[in-house]
Amino acid sequence: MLSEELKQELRKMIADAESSREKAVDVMLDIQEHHLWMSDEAMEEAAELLGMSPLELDELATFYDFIYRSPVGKYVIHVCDSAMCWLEGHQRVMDHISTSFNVPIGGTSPDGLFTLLPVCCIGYCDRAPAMVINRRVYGKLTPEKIDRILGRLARDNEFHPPE
Amino acid sequence: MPRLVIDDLEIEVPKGTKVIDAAERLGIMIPRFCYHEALGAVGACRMCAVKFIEGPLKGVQMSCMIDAQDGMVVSTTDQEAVDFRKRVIEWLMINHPHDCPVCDEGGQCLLQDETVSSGHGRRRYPGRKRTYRNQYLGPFIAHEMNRCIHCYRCSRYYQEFSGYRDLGPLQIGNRVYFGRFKEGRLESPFSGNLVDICPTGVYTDIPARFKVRRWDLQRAPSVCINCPLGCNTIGNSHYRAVMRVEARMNPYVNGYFLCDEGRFGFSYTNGGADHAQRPWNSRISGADVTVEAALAESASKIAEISAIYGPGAVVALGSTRNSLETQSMLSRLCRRKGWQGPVWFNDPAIYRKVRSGVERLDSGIAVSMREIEFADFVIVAGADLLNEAPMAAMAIRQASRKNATIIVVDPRPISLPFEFRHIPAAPAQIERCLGSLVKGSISKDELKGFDSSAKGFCKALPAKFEEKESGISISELSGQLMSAKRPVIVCGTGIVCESTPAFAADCAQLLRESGKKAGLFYILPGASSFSSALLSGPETKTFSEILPQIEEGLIKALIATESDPFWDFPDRERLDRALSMLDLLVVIDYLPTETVKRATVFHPSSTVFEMNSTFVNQEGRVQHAERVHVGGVPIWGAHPPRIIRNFVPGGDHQPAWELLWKISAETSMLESVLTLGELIAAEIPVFEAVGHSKYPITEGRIIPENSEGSFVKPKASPAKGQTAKGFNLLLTDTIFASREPSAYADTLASVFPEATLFMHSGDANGAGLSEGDMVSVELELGAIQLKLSVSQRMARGFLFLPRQRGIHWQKMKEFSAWIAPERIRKI
Amino acid sequence: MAQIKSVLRDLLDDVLGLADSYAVTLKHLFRKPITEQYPEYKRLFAERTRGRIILTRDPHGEERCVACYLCSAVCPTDCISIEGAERKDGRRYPLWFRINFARCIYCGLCEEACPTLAIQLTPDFEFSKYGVLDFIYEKEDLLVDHQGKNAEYDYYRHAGVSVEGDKGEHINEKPPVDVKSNLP
Amino acid sequence: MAQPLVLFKNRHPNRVATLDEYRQSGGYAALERFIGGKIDPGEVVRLIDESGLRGRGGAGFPAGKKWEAVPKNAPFPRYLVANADEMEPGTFKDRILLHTDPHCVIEGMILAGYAFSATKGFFFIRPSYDSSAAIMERELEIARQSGFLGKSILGSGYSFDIVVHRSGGRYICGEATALLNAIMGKRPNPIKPPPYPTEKGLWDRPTVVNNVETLACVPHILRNGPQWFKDLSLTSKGAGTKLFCVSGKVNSPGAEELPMGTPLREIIEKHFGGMLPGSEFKACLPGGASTRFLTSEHYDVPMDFDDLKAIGNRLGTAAIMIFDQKTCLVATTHNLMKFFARESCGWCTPCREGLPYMRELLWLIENGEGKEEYIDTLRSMCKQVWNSYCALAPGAAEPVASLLEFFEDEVREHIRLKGCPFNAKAGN
Repeated sequence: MLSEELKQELRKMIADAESSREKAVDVMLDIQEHHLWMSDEAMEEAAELLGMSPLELDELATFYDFIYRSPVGKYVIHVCDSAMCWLEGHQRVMDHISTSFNVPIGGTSPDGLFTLLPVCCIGYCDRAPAMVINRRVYGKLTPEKIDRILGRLARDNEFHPPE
Repeated sequence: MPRLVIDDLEIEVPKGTKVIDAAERLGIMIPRFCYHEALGAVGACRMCAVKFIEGPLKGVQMSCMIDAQDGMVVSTTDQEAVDFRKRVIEWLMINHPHDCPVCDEGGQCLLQDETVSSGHGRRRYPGRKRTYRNQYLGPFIAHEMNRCIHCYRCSRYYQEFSGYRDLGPLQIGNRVYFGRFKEGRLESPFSGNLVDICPTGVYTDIPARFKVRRWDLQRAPSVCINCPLGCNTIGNSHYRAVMRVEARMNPYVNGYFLCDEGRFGFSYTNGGADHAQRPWNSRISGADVTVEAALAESASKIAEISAIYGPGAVVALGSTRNSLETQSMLSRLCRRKGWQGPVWFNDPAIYRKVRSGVERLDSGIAVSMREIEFADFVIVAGADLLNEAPMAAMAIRQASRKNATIIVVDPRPISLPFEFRHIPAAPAQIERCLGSLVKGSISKDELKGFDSSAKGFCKALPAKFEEKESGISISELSGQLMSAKRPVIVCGTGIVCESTPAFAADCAQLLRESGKKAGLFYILPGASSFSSALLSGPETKTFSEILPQIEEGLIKALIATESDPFWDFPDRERLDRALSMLDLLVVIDYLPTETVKRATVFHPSSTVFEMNSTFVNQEGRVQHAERVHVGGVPIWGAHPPRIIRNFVPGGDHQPAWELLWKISAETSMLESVLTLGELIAAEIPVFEAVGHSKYPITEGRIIPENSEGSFVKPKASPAKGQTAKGFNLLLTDTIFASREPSAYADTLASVFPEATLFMHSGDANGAGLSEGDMVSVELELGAIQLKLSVSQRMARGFLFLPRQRGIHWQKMKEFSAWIAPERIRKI
Repeated sequence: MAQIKSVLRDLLDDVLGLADSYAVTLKHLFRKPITEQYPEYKRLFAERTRGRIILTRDPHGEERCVACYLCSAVCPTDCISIEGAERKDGRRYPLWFRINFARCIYCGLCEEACPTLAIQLTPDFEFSKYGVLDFIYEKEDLLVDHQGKNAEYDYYRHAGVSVEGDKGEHINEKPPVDVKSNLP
Repeated sequence: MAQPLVLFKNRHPNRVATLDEYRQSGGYAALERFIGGKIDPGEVVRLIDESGLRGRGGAGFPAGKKWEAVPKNAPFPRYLVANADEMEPGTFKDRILLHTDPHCVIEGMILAGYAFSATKGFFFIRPSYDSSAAIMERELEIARQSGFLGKSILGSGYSFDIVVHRSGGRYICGEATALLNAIMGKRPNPIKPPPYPTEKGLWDRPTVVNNVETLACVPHILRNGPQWFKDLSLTSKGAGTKLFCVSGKVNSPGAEELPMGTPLREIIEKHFGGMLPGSEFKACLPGGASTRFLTSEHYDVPMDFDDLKAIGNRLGTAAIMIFDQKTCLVATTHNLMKFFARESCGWCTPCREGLPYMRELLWLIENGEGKEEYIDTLRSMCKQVWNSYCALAPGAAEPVASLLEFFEDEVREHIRLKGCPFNAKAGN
């Protein structure tokens, strides 16, 4: 399922490393850029590239937060639920996204655009509540701001500039 | 040597001993889950907490993580430590299901024991229990993840110890899941050890599933007789059936573990699931008779034939699955009665290889599997370990984990669960390769110190061996061998040339002369090849050499004792014709073999689980298997009948040696020989020499101190390159399916490897064949169809055919065949 | 004199002793008798009486016995033999279950040991047979169609092993861990 | 006294300092002097040791001592790892630092590598700092172009290169040994020393793991001398400045560079705008989620390693999370425990099973199902989880232990009222 182009690119990346396993996370993050999540087939092909068994790669994939072993939407929204964000209303953010954009918590919106997941502290405690969308961070969330950011993504497929 | 005090008892232990082990030496069993002697300490379960009162450390610490040091005062009963251990049990139990009654581990569960002993009886945790879905892991191992206590023993055993990569921990936190990437059979042929190693019931033994509890089992120490290694087992029986086999710890042989063939290949003794596959009753011409009638018939017929045609018209066949008692009895009877034999082997070449190997072993050079684990350089010559002697592969893996260099010189596409350098040399080239490797490791100074015979041998060794295809530099490896201190040569006796076993011994000898602690380890065919070699002499014949006499009518009676020529004699039609010419075919066996079907008189013999017996493994270690149960038709599987009987159905079997003695009518024998021990010692003088005339012999090796190892001048190996176009077809063993008696175990039938013919990919390309093709191979007596597997990592010009039950390879005329290219076709 | 006195006292004691026992007899003549006319009249026994053994069923009508072998292990006379088996759905059951009542001493230890409350002793104590084999009770003879003394208990609801349905559906369980879950 | 700016010297709103700006402020001078001038690596270690620089990642281990622990005859290659896996709740100083002056970190890494002759540096960064990772990659390339990085730095013959290694995101990856496993592509479970990473780290080679902020201090110390660095601190035992990140109920949360030992009161009131209107200081966690609650009793404590240790607390990462009188600390602790239970790697029993147990009890207390006996259970578990494999569980127990020590009344109030007096909502 991985394109030959992508495989070539990954092979090059692996060749540069001290040991091929070192690049396991990078390979998976890269594959996710193209295929959004790590399906079983993707895992098998990635494992082959890395010289690991699919299980060995899965040991890592299921360990990490930002590797998705289940299907996700085009934009994965991680809302921080650790101390500061929780104090500043992470639940309101979750609820707002969930109701306004029809995304079940922990699931994906029917249009396949958004996936909503909680995440532990993302280091934006000074701008709580915060969220990460495809590894871009947004802080000091308000319902209006969320609407702007997600609206823009849904409408124009463009990331809102950080404020 | 640190001295420490544990629970007011003082002990001195070697440096590096963990406190948990030091306590064990004092008889104090500190609770543990993750710690296992074979796997080492990782400190995951935190169960082995003890309090350090004095010394370099203070407070509650994990006894598995701490080396014993001078001045330590340790208390295992300190309240703080006891409370902590109790808490650990509480933590482990918050998610453990309430399923002991339906769990097969119940009654032999470490978690159960520790929970009871810690006093934890009531669940206080107010939350709900975590659950997991299970995976299908194949026909041997059942998976129940809800019971997991996350000690990581399974993944550590499976990945680190045994070297397979398809079972491990997934997820994080309290959701960690031990399983496979996808459901399916575990790849490891050592998967059964998960059952033993798991401290609770996550992995349970499927063949024994729901059949019996540990407390109802009759247990006895036994020995595995499937391959020559003689791994130690525990036989477990109930209701007249062997229910399961477990590994028995023997530090010199198998350690804590066992391969799946040895563990699950026992059901032949029960006659399979329906109990009908084993011949339970004595028979004359196919009809069931009493034991006495059959014995009388055999005795009178043998006497009659001896009287008419002379005793030389009677031949006794033995085999390499006979016990030492049976072999000694056979040997004695043949001599006293004047019968021909005993015959141990079918293939004369194999016989000579086994004999030359056994002759060359001496106690200085023979190594046990344990010693292989500490080798720093291992050369495997002409042996496919995973298929021929699986646990030896596990021993080499341990050496590999300690950074030993492993070289395999074998023409087959070998796969092993560790990194190794494979030189796919043709059988005729193995000596050349081995010789040049050894020669390169001998420095000039060392050469000077050698005596003349060693010097002569060394000089005659080939200097160069080119191995283009594998791209391996022999000289580089020689350099590594030069710096090795404990090299071991593992030599097979299957596909190698006849001179190779002795040559390997010479090489090991030479390495020893050069100051290394070199070892030699043979892989022999069958459980008791070693003793059969000891019992034979230069004039001992093989079955192939006896067969013409049968065909000529010189031999009228054959006594086959646990011996089935149909198992490994190639030309089945010829064999069938020859056996039909006999006046008498007496068969003593416990397996439903082809020979049993043709028997004139059949006597059921006891399996290893049903008698006390002795076996000598390939390094000369004498091991005793105790009787596990009396045997008979098992009761399980169907409702037991509502009748009262005074006999055991299927209980007619007797040890083969006893049957032999009875049919020989040799009543006077017990006058000269009083006990079995004396019988054995009388037949095999080395027993007398090492003081093994007492019976039973439970431990010890019977190889002489130092046999005169004389170097044989290596013969010039044939020039490389094929003359005629075609392939050399060789028979090879495969795990589960190639060995009596395990191949008769229906528990293994579902895992028999697919019948596959191996061919070099270059050869296959030339013949227009590719991986996975179904091919027809025309042998001399007919064609066989099977799947083709191609590999680059094997010798060119060879075909390897598994000698596996279910493949009708006995269409060959000889033990190997020459196949012209046109005789192998894709279908 | 003293001699006569003592003889008289002895005499008086004897008479009084006789009168005492007559009085008791007399009293009992008018009491309700304790003995019962067995077998014409059969008395009701307490539920906990330790008599003939039965195998009960769970509230769904399934066999309660899971063939855990605890009863046979605890039995002091070794009168219970079992072989366990597994149903297609994974439920354990005894393939056969045999009690030799000729050996049973009705001690009730099997009932105490039973983790699924399957094996129970009943008040039925009348047990005499002509043949020894008639004392060998098979599962068909032991299994009853009711729950015995514990109407509600259903072991498999607590066990934590799935029989039908998915994992995590038993009492006090979380849904099964999804190894591939994206949730942290 | 004016706020001394060292690490944040080149701080610009919404902009990263360029190489030129960094050089103008004295950047790469230390590199030129020490590596270009081929001053013995031992001198670097000596100066750092003398400066009293202690690890900024939380444990406070002296940086020089760590480098010295690499045996002189240790095999090559040797590795340096910069730990930017800042996942302690409340902490974000490294992100601000990387967005302010990445070259400061790069130079620090090169000099640290030089100190024990490392040949390769790994910059291990968490995935939610993707923008910082991108900045780092860009600036590393610039440094490479300028000859500060790569083969034979400044022609000295010393070669050192840095690669950015992105994590998959887990708190445990910040633990030094787990981090090494993560880099090697193994499951990031911690490994208990010995052997220490400085002897057998990445691929069994000597490896030093330092926090990003620690490394950023290195060039400044080498340029200005150890005494200068020591003098930056307000306390006698402390050294240098510290990046304090303050979040919670203050007017202007964020990160500021302040001298080591600045009193808590001054930090809150002077540098972060004071408490929010209507809020009163109730407690704070002075060094991230795995430190103990610090009550108003210690409002004036100087924020330094030793001073906090003296009152039984830890400076940790100096991430101060401030709670006001309206905050329910039971719910807060539950949230922290939820974080730790979720981020446990699952290796040892106390952490894997004990933390969810504690979380469950806190949740029940918070939601009105608490029982008095839970307090004792929690208290004993707080002690018992100290016997876990790594420091995660002991850290996790700190907020709970201090909650039970300083706010037991609040906990009991929850149990008595069968609910939360603050009406806080704890998500389970």
